[in-house]
Amino acid sequence: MSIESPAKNWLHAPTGTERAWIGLALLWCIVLTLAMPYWHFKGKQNSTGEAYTVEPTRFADRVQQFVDSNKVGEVNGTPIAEPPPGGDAYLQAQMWRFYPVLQFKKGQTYRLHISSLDIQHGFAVLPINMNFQVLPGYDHVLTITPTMAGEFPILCNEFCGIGHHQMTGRIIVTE
Amino acid sequence: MTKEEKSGDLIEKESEHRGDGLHHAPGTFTLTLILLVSFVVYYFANWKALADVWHVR
Amino acid sequence: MSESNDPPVHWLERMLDNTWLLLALGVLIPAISYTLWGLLELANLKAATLP
Amino acid sequence: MTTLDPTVEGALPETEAAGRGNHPPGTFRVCATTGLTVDLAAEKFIKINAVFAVVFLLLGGIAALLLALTRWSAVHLLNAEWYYRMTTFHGLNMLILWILFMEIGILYFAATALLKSRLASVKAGWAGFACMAVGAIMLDAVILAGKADVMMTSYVPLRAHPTFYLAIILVAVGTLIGVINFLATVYIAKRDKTYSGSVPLVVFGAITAAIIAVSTLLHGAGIMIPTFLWSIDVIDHVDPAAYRLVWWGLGHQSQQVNVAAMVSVWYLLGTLTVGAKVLNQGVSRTAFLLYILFINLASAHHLLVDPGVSAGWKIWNTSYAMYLAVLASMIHGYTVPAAVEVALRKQGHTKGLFGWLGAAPWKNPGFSGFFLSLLIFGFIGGITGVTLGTEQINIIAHNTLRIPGHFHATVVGGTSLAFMALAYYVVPLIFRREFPLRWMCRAQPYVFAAGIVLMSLGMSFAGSYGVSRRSWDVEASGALHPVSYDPSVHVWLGVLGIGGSLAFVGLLMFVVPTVLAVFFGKRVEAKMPAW
Repeated sequence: MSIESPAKNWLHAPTGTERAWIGLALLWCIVLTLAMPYWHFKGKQNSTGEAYTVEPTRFADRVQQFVDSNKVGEVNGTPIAEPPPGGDAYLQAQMWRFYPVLQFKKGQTYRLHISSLDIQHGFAVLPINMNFQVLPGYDHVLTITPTMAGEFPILCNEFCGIGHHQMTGRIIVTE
Repeated sequence: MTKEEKSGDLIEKESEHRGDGLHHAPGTFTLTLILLVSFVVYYFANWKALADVWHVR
Repeated sequence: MSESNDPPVHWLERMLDNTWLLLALGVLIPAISYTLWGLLELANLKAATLP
Repeated sequence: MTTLDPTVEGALPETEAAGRGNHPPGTFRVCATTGLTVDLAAEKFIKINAVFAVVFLLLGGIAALLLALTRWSAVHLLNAEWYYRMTTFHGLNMLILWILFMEIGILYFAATALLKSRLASVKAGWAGFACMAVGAIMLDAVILAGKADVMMTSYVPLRAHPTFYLAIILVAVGTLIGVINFLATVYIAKRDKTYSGSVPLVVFGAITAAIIAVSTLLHGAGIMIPTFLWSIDVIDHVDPAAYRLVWWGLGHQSQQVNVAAMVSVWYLLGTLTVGAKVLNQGVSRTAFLLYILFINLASAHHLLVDPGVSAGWKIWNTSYAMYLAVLASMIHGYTVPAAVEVALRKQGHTKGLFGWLGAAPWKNPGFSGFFLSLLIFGFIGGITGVTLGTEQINIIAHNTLRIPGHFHATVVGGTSLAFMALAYYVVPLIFRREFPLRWMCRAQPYVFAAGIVLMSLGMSFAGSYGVSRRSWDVEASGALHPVSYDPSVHVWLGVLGIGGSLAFVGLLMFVVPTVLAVFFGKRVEAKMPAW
């Protein structure tokens, strides 16, 4: 009974199907345990959390400098900035927009810096569905390689006030 | 550990002998195997989906 | 607890019966592995150079 | 289908009449059905905690219906302001208030009735309850007043009215007092030798929940106190990354309290409904030990795509130090149904692999609720949880609807349903009132489970297209840069809405008979009527 005290010396090794199940479950847990380090070294998608502390105002200045020197166009009133392949890109999140629109080349790797000027935000790339957290005071660096061309909406996926669902942006990936 | 069981089947006898442990639950074992298979399928399907997105570090 | 003529109780069983030891472990392990380690990493972040 | 008459008589052994524990005369009664000694003070606390729990369940449930009808894009009921307000309200009422009040009741029951002990301190019981109740009422009031639209997580520097943080601190302190009162009762029971040998397994599970709760509440104090001070401008900065780290020590660890409490309730209901025995005490307890040692590391699941914490920290903690807590759940997932199977086979239901399952007392809501909870928790909640909580896979899941799709299967389909199933025994045994509308009670677990499963699937599939959780308008209409999804997203959001509405019907089918039973039910004079 689960509601009565067992007498002393109740510890016994499992037997029968119970033993078999625990063995199988343990085996599966070992597979699970090995999967993450395996992907860390061999996989292409990892969240290593590379980050630096940063003053929001300094970050905003850097974003503006990035936009000024890399602007290639404008969409819906937002500048489009294209960093050189292998270079640094800056994206600023704030209530309730992403700034600027980024333009990448397919297959090139960029160091994408994301931070927030006010409160916490999310960074979701649609429709491929990649998601990261954006915090004020932290420069979150994603070393990212777009593998397909097209226009990708970005969306805030962390609640950030009444206009949260309208906080969108865009990444353009050219061939 | 004293137990008096109405049913005198062999497994129960043997389990008394060994203290705890030996029991006969093939239905549950089958259920848990189904769980494990679903788990494996779902887990690897997600790795597959992950492998399709942009590269990131 | 157990009388002298009882068979010795397995260490794991004694551990499972020791609520206070379990309480200490249950609080310490996550405090060290999750909380302290995590906070240390956050505290040691470098300032951004913003190249 | 043969219905096993789950009269508790026969399913339970005659408890020795001698053991009266350490109760002073006149402070206890002997339960006519189970033979357990019920401490009258503890009984009072179990009752008021259960009543408060059900009130918050109903409030959270009403919010749930409004939310489901808003996410269902064809209906889109609430405006944005009230949608976000209700999300905050729903999360806190369900995840914190309904569950914590229930859990304190369960802890008091386990320590007193199952250990034949008096409650360590009646004063502490009142103090804890008062803190919790006052905190809970303040919390709901400040949210409904529109002063705390910050979600349950209240991530800084998003700011709520100071009352919000103070209310959470009060609830946490009250709960901590309750947990300490429980541990003190376990202590005096051992000191007074009210039981011999080890504590019963259900009590061990309750101890597990209590230990996890201590860790949870310490993290809660560690973050909510500075945040409260920040909200009244005593300190000027709370670091957002550190807040997330420590807050999830409260937010996720509290869900591990639920897991431990739910598994204990499974064991308890296995015994109460079909007379299941623990097959191997060592196995079941070692599994609980793995929870105590490792399950709390899982809070790292929330920080997998965060800046700041390293891959090493993420991988180690995400794996709960090696998936040992997952192993524990997989063990319970076997031992609980296996105990039911062995008990039913012994009662003569030996046909084939699943003859026992067909012969189980499916008309007893205590059984059907418990078994459905087990299935939903394992097959949907567990599998999705471990997968989404994998460091890299989290990239395609973080903050999408897949996350609530997962935790509604664990916390609602699992924990809440198990607690509802438990209520079908608590009301006749502790309140000593008969349930009216018994047909409704019998159907309730099925309706509720079906609703939750549908809703959870709807959320999971919509989320896999990238639909964000906590977003009022999936189409982001009026946004500067338009967003569009695969059109099937709206089908899945419809499934979410229908499932959520069905689950709400299931919730009412629980609340209405329970309230009628508690306040107007026929008195149970001797034994509890069989389900």
